[in-house]
Amino acid sequence: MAQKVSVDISRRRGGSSLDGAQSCPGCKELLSPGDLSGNSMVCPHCGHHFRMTARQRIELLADPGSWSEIAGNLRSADPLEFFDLRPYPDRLEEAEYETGLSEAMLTGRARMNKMDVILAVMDFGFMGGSMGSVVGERFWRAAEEAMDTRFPLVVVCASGGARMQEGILSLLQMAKTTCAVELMAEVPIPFVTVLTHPTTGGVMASFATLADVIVAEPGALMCFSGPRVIEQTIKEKLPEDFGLAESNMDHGQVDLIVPRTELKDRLVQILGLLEGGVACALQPLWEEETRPAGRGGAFAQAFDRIKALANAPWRSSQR
Amino acid sequence: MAQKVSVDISRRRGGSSLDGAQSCPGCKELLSPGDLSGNSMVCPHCGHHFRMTARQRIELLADPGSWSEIAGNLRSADPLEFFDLRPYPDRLEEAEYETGLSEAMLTGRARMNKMDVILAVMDFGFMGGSMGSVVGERFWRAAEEAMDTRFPLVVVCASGGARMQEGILSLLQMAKTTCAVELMAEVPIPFVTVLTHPTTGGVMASFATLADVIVAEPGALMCFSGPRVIEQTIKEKLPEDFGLAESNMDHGQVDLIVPRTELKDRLVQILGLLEGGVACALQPLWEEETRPAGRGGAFAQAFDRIKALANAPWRSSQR
Amino acid sequence: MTELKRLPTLPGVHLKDEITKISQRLKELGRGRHLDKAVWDKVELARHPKRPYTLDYIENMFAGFIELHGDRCYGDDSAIVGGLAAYQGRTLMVIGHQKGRDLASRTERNFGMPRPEGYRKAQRLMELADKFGIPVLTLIDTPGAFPGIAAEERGQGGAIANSLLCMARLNVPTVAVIIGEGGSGGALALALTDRVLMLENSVYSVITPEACAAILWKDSGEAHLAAQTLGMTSADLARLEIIDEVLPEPRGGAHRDHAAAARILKDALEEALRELETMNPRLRKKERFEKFRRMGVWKENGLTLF
Amino acid sequence: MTELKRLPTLPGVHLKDEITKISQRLKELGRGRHLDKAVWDKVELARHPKRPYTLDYIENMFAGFIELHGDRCYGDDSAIVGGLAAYQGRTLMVIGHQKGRDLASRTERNFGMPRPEGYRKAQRLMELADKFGIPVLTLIDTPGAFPGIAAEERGQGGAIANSLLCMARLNVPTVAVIIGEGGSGGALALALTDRVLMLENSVYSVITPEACAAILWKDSGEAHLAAQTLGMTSADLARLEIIDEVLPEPRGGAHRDHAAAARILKDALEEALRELETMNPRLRKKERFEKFRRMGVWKENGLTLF
Ligand SMILES: [Zn+2]
Ligand SMILES: [Zn+2]
Repeated sequence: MAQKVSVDISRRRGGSSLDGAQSCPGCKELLSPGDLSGNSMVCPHCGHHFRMTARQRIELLADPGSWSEIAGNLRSADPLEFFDLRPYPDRLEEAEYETGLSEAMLTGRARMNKMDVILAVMDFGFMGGSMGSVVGERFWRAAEEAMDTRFPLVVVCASGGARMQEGILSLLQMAKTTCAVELMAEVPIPFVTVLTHPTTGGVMASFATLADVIVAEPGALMCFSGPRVIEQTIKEKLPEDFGLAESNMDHGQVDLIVPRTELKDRLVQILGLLEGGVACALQPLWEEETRPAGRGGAFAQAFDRIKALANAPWRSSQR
Repeated sequence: MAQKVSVDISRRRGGSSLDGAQSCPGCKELLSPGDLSGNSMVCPHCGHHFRMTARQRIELLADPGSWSEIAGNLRSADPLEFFDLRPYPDRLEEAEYETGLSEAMLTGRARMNKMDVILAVMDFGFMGGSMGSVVGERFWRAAEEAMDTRFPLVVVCASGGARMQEGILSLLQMAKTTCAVELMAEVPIPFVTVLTHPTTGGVMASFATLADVIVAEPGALMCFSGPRVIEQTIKEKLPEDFGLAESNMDHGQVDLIVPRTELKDRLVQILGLLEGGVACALQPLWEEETRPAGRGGAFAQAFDRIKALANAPWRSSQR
Repeated sequence: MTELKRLPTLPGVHLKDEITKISQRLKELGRGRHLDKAVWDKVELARHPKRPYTLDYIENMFAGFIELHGDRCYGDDSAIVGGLAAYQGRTLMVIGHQKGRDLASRTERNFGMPRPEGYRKAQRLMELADKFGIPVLTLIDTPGAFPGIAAEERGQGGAIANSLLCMARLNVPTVAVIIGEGGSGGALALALTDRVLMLENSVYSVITPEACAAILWKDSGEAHLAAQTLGMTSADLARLEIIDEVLPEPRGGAHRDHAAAARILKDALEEALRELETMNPRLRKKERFEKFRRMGVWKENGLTLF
Repeated sequence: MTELKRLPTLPGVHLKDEITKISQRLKELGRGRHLDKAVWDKVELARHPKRPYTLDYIENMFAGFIELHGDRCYGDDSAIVGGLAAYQGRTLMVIGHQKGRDLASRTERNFGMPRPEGYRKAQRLMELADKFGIPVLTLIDTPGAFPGIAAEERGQGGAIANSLLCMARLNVPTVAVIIGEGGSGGALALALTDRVLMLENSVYSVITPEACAAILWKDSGEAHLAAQTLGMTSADLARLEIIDEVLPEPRGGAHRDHAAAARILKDALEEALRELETMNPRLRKKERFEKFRRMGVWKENGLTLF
């Protein structure tokens, strides 16, 4: 599905000219790469949000020098020995070359305004941000790291859908990442997602929409089925605002829309507020019999981890 | 609100002539009282469901001789010393005289096809089935009896809304009955409601819609705000099928519509199926640490009761 | 006569005959009854267009607030607002009805009358609070849930009921404050809490006085009489133990000084939370159930019980 | 060549060069590749209009069934059916996609493509089952979740995600059977279970072969090739350990003998439940998490992991 949306995107998002300058799809002004990169890839004239790479996103959100990667040594395999017009390994190699990334999601520890977090960022440039086995496993490792450290998890989403070249294994990453979310919920670990342009397909139908707080970037497209699939099915032209962040807000699907320039501060505030509750809850509520088991049930490992960590020494230094 | 809906109802439901015969609002046939009472108050020609009194309802649902009333000695007080055109106690007296009932809801133990149940039935004839303190307290006692005996609870609803003559106390019965439902959920006690014509107002916004399974009678009106209030607010005529059982079914608000002639058997099946799960769950799942706490949290009393009753001798004879 | 009617109700056997006699006389007096002007004044104060609304209190009470939107199902109802508030170095989940002040914002807020989406958003936020051990504060100010076709189709009754059920189930401390109009089920849906406080000039009732008058006296002009008869002022409700505490308002009413009103509310909240948070959570929840279980007055074996 | 491609994948280091070489040759072969007709036969069998659907299995497997409707929020989606079934003297919650057979019922069932209401109904019923300790059986048969504007507006993605989350959370034993088309997220939404069984001639894939072909080969006529490449047959999925067991069908396919197909499914269900119910519930849930955690194949420090 990745490519499908990708086509749509380029159509919707305005084109780029040879010297790297591009016309802004919001206000038609011609922007040089410098105009954008100096302003978090936001159009200085109209506020249109351009796509960011994973590296740019980390630079935007993580305090300088605080990023340290987790599970960076994972690489996609080719279990189906998949080929279409080209073999999957070739496509991977090309994506690595073009983006300088090892996969469509990077995961790591970081600090945001001095707050420790686990941070995962997706990159649409890496095979359309499609979710294959590595994205799923990195998400799991990030969740695990969050549970081990009791740091909150922030995931910046961007995805065109499934990694078709991994077939059914790609689909099952939805189930896998959902299991990780459920484990975090039982601790509980604050979990916030940022839906950026575009977030679609399996990512949208798994962890992206399962966060405690769902933040969206202005103008970003977010939907399960891609616009073209829908147009083909219903044989109608989609409305201009179909699936955009603002439309999703009206329909109750996201918690808030935050302009990129405010994103970091706002995320830190949200996490701080969610953690404030956890911190207070730890004292009176966390005896076994009275825990606020809002979600019911208990997964043994998550439980034991809580008990072990409730009075861990790092906690006091943290708050 | 009781009277308001009542007016609507009579308008919608066809009139009665002097000798007790009435024309069926479904097919316009003239029906004698005998035609109806011999057929569970269902028109033999078109299947239109006429309103039933609480007594008729008990006769319909309880095995002969199995009904024994609970909390029958409760009577409405007049805490606000309320009067409008007439004092509240006069209205109560009149309602008692006209219906032969002590209040708008009767509660008791009964057997349905030999299955022990706690049964509550409302009567629209008693001040429009309005929910005052006695209805609330009787509901609570019925729920308590269900928890003590571990019999399921069946409530047949019919209500025009709040008992205005009890002012705010009437409103608070919504909160009170909801607390009772939550306690039952933590046991858990199977809880099924039957929404009959009409179920509106506070009853609709509390226990009626909180059941594990919601059964509706064909053609019954069910809504929170009464049709007249809505018409006055939106200044439009309501569609013919507004708030009817069938419309609520289409909108996902009820589980199933059951014709009155099948009601008893169907209720017993539903309860049996819900209990089947409970019975099986008792063995492997009910150790403290592994209980299926789908709803989370635990109310001490409900809990202790469970533990005491899990192996009570009557259980084996029951199944 | 009115005096007699407004006496606090005492426990014990009512002498039915006597009441009937009195009521009879009152009936004869008909429209000539003495109206206590103070009651209707309170109704008007409760609805005063300059009275502080939920967002006014939030702005004045908290160092920070992040509003969260949507029921994640159908829509975002702006007649109910909710979000995370920074409160004394910790977190509160604040949820309240929101009215608008000018014509545009009144329409946008649907005059503070929520649709099912509003109650579902409230429930979602309360469950989020419960998950993270965050206490819940609700601010009540609505003429009632919106009576509309689409609202009914999307399950207005069930949405209110499930909001109530959620509040019964919460493990965190919960406080409700009736800050303006507490109108019927649409208000109660957010008020099943450990503590229910009420600003002095607020009202809380099972039905609006206008609607009540239209039904009982077939004349909505009798709203003043209905208000008095329903007993919807903070004093009435304190007497019936429906609310736990009446909060005095700044001189002349909360609309005269939003900041002062917010301070009063904040102090009361602090006291309530201090008490609730030191309680054993299980006991706290148990007491919540017992409190609402006691609501109601009835006669049992000839005795009137409260 | 195809033989080589369809060899079971073995753990260990892949020799990248070799694969590239092979792939290169395959690419050169282009449209001349040998198609395994058996694969497309299975796709057609999985979609056979006379193949038994969820309600056919329910009718043949259980002594009684009470269908429960509605998401209690917006609507009742007839592309997903669910309810309580009487099973060996006890209760099961059965939930499945439902297609229609003639034109009218196909339209009514929306060709088995659920909208968010369907997944919310499924979630509601699973939570009901969990409350009463009733095991859950899901039957999977859909081309996929419905791609429509309104379905998106009501949160198709979130509805699927929350159905998955609910299935992860359930404390009761859960079994899924892929009985026909297991199409993408719309199918997976009901298949996060302790045991995933699959009828021999069913398919399960991340995308329909037609859509896959349209994207990868820019030609939906290449669906046969896509089906083969995606590896969507029961044998493929068993090899990848995505499913736990392949259930053989009656000779010629399940559509030839609905009753026999139901018997096969019932026997398999009984065996699965016998095993699951004797497990410690906590361990059972833990194993569910561990199973889905293992899904995926990747290289770590040069080793390919399964
Ligand atoms: Zn611009
Ligand atoms: Zn008739």
